[in-house]
Amino acid sequence: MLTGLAIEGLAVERGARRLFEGVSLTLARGELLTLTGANGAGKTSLLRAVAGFLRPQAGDIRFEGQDAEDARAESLHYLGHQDGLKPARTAWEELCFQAQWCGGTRESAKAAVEALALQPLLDLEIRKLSAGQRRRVALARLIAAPRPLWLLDEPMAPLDAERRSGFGALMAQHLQGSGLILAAAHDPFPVPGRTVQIGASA
Amino acid sequence: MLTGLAIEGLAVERGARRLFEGVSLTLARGELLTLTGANGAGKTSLLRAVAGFLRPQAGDIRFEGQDAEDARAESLHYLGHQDGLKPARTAWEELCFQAQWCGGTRESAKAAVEALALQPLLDLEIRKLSAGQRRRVALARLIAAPRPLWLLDEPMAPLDAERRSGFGALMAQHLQGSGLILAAAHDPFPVPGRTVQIGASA
Amino acid sequence: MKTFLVLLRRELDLAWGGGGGPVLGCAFLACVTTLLPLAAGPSLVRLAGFAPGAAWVALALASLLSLERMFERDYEDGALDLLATGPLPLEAVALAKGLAQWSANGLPLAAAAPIAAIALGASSTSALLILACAAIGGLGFAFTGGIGAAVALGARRGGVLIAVIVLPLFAPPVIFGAGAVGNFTAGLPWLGGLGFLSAYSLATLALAPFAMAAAVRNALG
Amino acid sequence: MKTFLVLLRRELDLAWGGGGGPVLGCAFLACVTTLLPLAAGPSLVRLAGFAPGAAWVALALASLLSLERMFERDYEDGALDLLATGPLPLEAVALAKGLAQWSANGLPLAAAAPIAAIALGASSTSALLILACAAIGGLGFAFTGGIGAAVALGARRGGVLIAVIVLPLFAPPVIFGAGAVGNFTAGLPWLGGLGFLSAYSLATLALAPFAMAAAVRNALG
Amino acid sequence: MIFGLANPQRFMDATRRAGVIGGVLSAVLLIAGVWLSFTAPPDYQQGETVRIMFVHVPAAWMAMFVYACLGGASFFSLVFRHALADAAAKAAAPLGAAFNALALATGSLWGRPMWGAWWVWDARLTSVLILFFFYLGYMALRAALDDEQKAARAAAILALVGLINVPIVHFSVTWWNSLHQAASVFRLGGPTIAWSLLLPLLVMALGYMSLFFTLWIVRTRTEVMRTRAEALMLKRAGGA
Ligand code: HEM
Ligand SMILES: Nc1ncnc2c1ncn2[C@@H]1O[C@H](COP(=O)(O)OP(=O)(O)OP(=O)(O)O)[C@@H](O)[C@H]1O
Ligand SMILES: Nc1ncnc2c1ncn2[C@@H]1O[C@H](COP(=O)(O)OP(=O)(O)OP(=O)(O)O)[C@@H](O)[C@H]1O
Ligand SMILES: [Mg+2]
Ligand SMILES: [Mg+2]
Repeated sequence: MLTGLAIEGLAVERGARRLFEGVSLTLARGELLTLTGANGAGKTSLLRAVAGFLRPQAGDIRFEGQDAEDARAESLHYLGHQDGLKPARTAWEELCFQAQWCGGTRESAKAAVEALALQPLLDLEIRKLSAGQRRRVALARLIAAPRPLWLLDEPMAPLDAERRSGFGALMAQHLQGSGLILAAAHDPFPVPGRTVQIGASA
Repeated sequence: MLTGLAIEGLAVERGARRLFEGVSLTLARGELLTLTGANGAGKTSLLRAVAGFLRPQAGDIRFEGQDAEDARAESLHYLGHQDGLKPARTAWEELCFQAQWCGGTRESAKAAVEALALQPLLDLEIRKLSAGQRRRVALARLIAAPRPLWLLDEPMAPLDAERRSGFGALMAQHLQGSGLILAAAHDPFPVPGRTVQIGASA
Repeated sequence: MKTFLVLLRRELDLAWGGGGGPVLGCAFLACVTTLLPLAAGPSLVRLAGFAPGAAWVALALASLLSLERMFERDYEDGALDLLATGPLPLEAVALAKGLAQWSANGLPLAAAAPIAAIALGASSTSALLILACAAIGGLGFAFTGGIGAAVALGARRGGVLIAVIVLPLFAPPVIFGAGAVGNFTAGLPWLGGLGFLSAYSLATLALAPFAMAAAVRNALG
Repeated sequence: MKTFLVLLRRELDLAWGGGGGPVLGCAFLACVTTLLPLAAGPSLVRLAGFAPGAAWVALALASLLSLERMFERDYEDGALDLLATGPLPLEAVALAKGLAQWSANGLPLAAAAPIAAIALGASSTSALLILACAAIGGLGFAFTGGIGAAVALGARRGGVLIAVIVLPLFAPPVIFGAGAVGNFTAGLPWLGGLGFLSAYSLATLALAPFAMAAAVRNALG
Repeated sequence: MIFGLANPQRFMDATRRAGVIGGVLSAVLLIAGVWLSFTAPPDYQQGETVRIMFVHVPAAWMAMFVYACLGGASFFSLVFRHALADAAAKAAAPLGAAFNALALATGSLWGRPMWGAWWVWDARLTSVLILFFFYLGYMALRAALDDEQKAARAAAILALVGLINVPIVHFSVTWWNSLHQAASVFRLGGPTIAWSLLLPLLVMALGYMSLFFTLWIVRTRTEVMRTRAEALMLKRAGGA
């Protein structure tokens, strides 16, 4: 069981350019940490390093309570700028696959449909959804397959005001169930949490 | 020369569902009109109807000073949720093509590079850009090929605070040059303008 | 015109970047020349007769497989929106895409086919005819295929649909072209087949852009 | 295991959705059986020997052309991120993708090839061997090709590069398989070739997923 | 010893003189080899053309040997993420491609009088051509990926995969009854070739080998220095 995340002295390079260095932060159960910073500062890169896609140039990423490999295979959700939904498949097919792939079941997928009010969208192909609807389908896997650590990259950008507070409520609920959230965003979340600035103070 | 846009009693259907009806609005030179509304309300659909991609079920879209076909071929920029940039081509190749395709030149593309501070990104392939950088490359064609009417669909979502105000300034400048902007957004723009709510008051 | 060239350059870049181009021709050449002797026995006389046929099969299949790329990506990533608001009508866009498709798939295969045929012992006069047939036929494949690709846009089972629509359209050039080459090797009159093939390809070149543009407009809605 | 099946179903759905699948086989069948008699003259004996060669050419080209789809899309639309954070290692993902690719490209052609051969007058025993060779060889093509597709992820001229990388990898199955069929038709011992072909395909099936997974991990960074 | 040299600095120190010493050694061996080749008696079957063998056969051996070296270096670079191994792999590829091209060219020159054709699609010849394509693919891949580290790893994977072709090249003659000569030197039960031909062949082979190692070390050194210089430049650019 994953109980915490500790990053120490992290440095990441992309294309021979050092994006940031000496980034240290900790995240405990029930905590939300928001990453802010200018475009290109390296928020996405940091999230990808935590998810294990990117090998940092220096520093340490420690998962507490579980070794890194298991944590990455079982205990975290990474939801990036791009959602990986396939335009030609229906929302339900995609949600169902994502849920089952991440360790959920068709039932938990249905629960997620309830939680995000996706009922009317299920039979539509992804390419027919509006931007906000599509994002909601992508977010549904966070609920459909419960995993403690959420790595979210600007999850709320295409959502309308009502859905933002709705997803805020889901985030709060996840935190209460002692989940952990590390999220990049340009606008603050409707949930209390700490903020870390990445890159030169912009 | 396009001098205005008038929409009357517009109704749009998608997949046998009527999204909205009786939408009327006018847009004159130097005006910004922001479309707001819930996810799935039909903001994108309205913009696409104006751009001529979608045939409305009822109502009228009139361009003033130019007939509709010419206006759509020469006088408007449509920038949707998806930017149409090709991941494997470099930012400069794409910008250059878009500029020339929309009636600009390599020189005007260079001017756009200046205006949006794209210099350091030009040689990078699109797939290597951060979300905000990529959006800036997409926005550059508005500057690179001057056209009076901008149809923008949430143009600022992935931009950081500084770039938002930067692009706000470009919008203001376009309006001063008697341009017209019709834009969908969930957050208000840093530029004065009217707002129209699409769909049931949410 | 300048705008059309700009567009054409982009389309060529994209089409050649994605799996087409000279390498396809070389691959084809390598496959045919290594495979056929191994499969059909090394007797050069027999091989010479087969090479053109194999070239046709490969050309048709290669055209079929790369069709999906023609509009699908631009449709899904929003690039078609941009192309639809340009100064040139969608018909011109369709024309550019068809030409790019041809140059990335048809031409390399057409260039490779006679070389393969000669390497397998065909006479160099028949090689010229093969080149002509493959180049002209490839044009027909690209444009008829484009219709299928455009019509299938946004359909749930795009690939299958493409094939159902496209296969019958592929039949005439296949038959005309193969007939011409076959007659030539058999010493029969072959100009008629080549003439029909050219007529077919030119007709599709002239008409297909309109069909494609209509289908794309429909899909954009 | 259940998770693997879920994944496999998705991959099959995606692979069959886009241009592959039964249509490829039908197209091939139609082309070969209508074309060859026209191109090579009506002597059935000669034609029979030719079908397997044509099937190999078509199989190799079809495999080559559809490779780009294997990882590229998932890489560009972020789906690989999801696949990389699942309970199964990327090796299993690569395996599923390879199998899906095989079923959408290799199998239909393998099924069509012997039918075409019989239609052209081959004996039904040789048709069986052709089926076996094409099916097994297709597996080798899918997995060796997958390595090329994975290694070239994120490269500037992806498609062309894939072809350059993959061609040499395709050569052994081509040589083994065509040799087996050729020897069979010539009345020579052919089991050896089939054995090598099977060994090669099984070896790639066992090893290629590791290479693909390593390459994908490298590209995700 | 190899592991001792794995440290780039130690490698650079140890190989400072390698270029000169290796160059002299290779020159001596190659000159001796060429002299022996031309004084060897002509073959009773092949006549004077047999002399092509002294260029062709060692080149063909080297084409395979260098690929094995490339595979080995790639393995170390992939598993231990070792920068020096990667530099070595990068340096080896063009050398192997050159030997391979030489083997193809001389074989083809030899084929004309012996078989009456420049080229036949037989298993040995085809598999050597394929090996050549592997070298080309390897270099193309390195050139196409602009992120050095990613390029290194991707290319290393490819090189390891390509290793499978080396045994195929060597055994192709026995597996398919090929036009080409069967192994007569490296075979179980000892060589079956006359001493008067074997001696020049072996001297030439040693010369090729020494030439390869010399060039390999020199190229690896250059590669290490290039990465150092680039790192320095990046540092300067970052500081400015
Ligand atoms: C382009 C054409 C040719 C290619 C690519 C080629 C390739 C090779 C290769 C790869 C080897 C090394 C085999 C091993 O040690 O495993 C070799 C060895 C040899 N080749 Fe060729 N060869 C070609 C043409 C010829 C011709 C025309 C002859 C003369 C008839 C010839 C005679 C030999 C001999 C005598 C050996 C030494 C065999 C041994 O001792 O193992 N080759 N060749
Ligand atoms: N593969 C790559 N090669 C070279 N540079 C890259 C690559 N990927 C990302 N970069 C660069 O790394 C920098 C950081 O990108 P990243 O996506 O982490 O930024 P970000 O903070 O998420 O920005 P945004 O707010 O725009 O999403 C950018 O300047 C980008 O151009
Ligand atoms: N091709 C289609 N077929 C069926 N329904 C469609 C199609 N395209 C869009 N829709 C539906 O039309 C509705 C309006 O979509 P639109 O994209 O216009 O919304 P929007 O206001 O832009 O929302 P958002 O704020 O999420 O971007 C959505 O409910 C969507 O599901
Ligand atoms: Mg980002
Ligand atoms: Mg919208």
